[in-house]
Amino acid sequence: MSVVALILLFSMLLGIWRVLKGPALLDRLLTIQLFGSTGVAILLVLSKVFALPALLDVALLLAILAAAAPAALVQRLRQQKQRSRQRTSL
Amino acid sequence: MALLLFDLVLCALLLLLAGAAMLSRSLTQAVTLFIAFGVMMALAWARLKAPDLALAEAAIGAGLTGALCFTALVRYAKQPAYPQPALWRPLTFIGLVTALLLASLSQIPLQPSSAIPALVQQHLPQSGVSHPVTAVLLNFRAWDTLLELLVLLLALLGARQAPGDLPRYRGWSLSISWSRLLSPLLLLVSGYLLWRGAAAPGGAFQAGALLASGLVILRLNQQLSWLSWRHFWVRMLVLGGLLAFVLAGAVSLLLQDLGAVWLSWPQSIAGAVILIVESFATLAIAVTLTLLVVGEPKPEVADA
Amino acid sequence: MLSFYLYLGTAVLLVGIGGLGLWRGPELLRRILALNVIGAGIFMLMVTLAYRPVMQGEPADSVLHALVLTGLVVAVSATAFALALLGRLLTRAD
Amino acid sequence: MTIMLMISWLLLALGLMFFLAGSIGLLRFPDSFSRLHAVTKADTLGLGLLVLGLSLQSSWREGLLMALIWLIVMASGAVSCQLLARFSDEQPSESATQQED
Repeated sequence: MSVVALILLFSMLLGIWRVLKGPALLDRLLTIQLFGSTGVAILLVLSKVFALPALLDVALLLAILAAAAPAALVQRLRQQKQRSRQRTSL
Repeated sequence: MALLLFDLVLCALLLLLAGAAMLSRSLTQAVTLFIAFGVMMALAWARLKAPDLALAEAAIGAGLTGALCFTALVRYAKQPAYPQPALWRPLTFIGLVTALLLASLSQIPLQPSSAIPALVQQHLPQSGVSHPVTAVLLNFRAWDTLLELLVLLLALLGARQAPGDLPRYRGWSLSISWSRLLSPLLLLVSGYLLWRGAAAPGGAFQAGALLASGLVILRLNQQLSWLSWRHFWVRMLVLGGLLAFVLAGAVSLLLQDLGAVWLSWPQSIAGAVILIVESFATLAIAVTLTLLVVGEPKPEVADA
Repeated sequence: MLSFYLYLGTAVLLVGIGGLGLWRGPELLRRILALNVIGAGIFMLMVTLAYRPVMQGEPADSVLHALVLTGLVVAVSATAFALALLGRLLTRAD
Repeated sequence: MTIMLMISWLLLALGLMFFLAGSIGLLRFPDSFSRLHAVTKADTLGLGLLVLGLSLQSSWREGLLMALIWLIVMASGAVSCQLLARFSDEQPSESATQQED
């Protein structure tokens, strides 16, 4: 079963290249999205491997937050653009 | 064998993310990498069989740190790019120190020699809860937790002296309704974590951190406008954790015989005291962290 | 056994990487991130030490776990405070 | 029992394939929007198959919890895909209006 976790981790490793390369901010945010969903999968598998049911709770928590975080972060980044626009109009 | 390979890839990922975050040219890239690093740390805690820490790290790393760092990025919006300093001098020095530290790792004994874990196991039945981490935090070392609540309060008071000036902005309706849809679930899961803390991984810190992430997300989507320091009851919630702790300490001092130690609960009501203190502490942690992360928006700024 | 030393080594290397970032900067925000990386390394050292009893089939050291849990929350509040100061600094620099 | 186990492993392998496909898509697709597509869709399906495979080997309570997790990830994949796409769509247009000012 830990082979499954290993392969999932490997697919995360592939994603890192995209953060480093970019080019757009969207690509970097996407990698966080990938880390969120793959992380949930790894936690589910680890809870089976170690027979630790508490890790399912961790996966639930990560799933909820990975769900909500991009929405909030995007709001903040839009503020950045608004701010720089205000600055240029002054 | 596969587990060892898993460890190897996990450690490589951690080091790669941390190193790239420190050395990358753009600050946005550094912040993104750091958030990914937080998710990876949660996986590492899960691997090292520390589910309590994995819960807290997932709540903090995936929710709060992201919001904090992106807020800071907004403030860096129009700063000129800094020149990249030379690398060789810090690299030589730090490399030398790290090599020495690595060499000294072989001195760490494989057998733990501390008697404290055995003591915890021995006194666990008298603590009022059956999960050892909660017993340590809320009973055996309640002093630490009390002082930690004080640290949180001090951080909030300090941060209030340096207010930011982020304008409000109108969110998309999709994002607003999505955050509204998620909020009951967040509340439910925080309550579940708090309740589970007595017997299984979970407790005030994890529940508080999760609740704080939820509140931050709602605040960033223009909800909960009452949640600010101006509101009297919000201040009471922030202070509530400390007050409940001190009150519980005083009451249990009165209930016990002379010579009882400060912050030791009478055995018969220990479970109830811990649950009450934890509930107030959860709310206090959640509200304090929320105020720390989102700060106070300017009263009114016209929409874009 | 091997995993134990692997995680110990990672912890030390994380502290080293954080120290490098702290020294080099150049932005203050990156220095704050670097402090967090150093913190993560130290927490990892403690959690790995707490893992030792697991290798003998006993439960992990709960005292160390409790300490690190306290540390995580204190670290995030300290970071938030530092970032508030940073925000103030950048606002004045404008 | 062994047939259940075999089905479970088959589902796990299928799920892994989708995860790997999502990552390769993130690496190889030519523009940001197709990459967005690859990550949010393939991973959701992969997680679903993984959950199905794992729940064949565990109790009904754990299976239920995992199904809930999958539902959340599925909904969030759809929503954050929309939000991220809209965000990146906004970027060029905003800089254009900025120049007009």
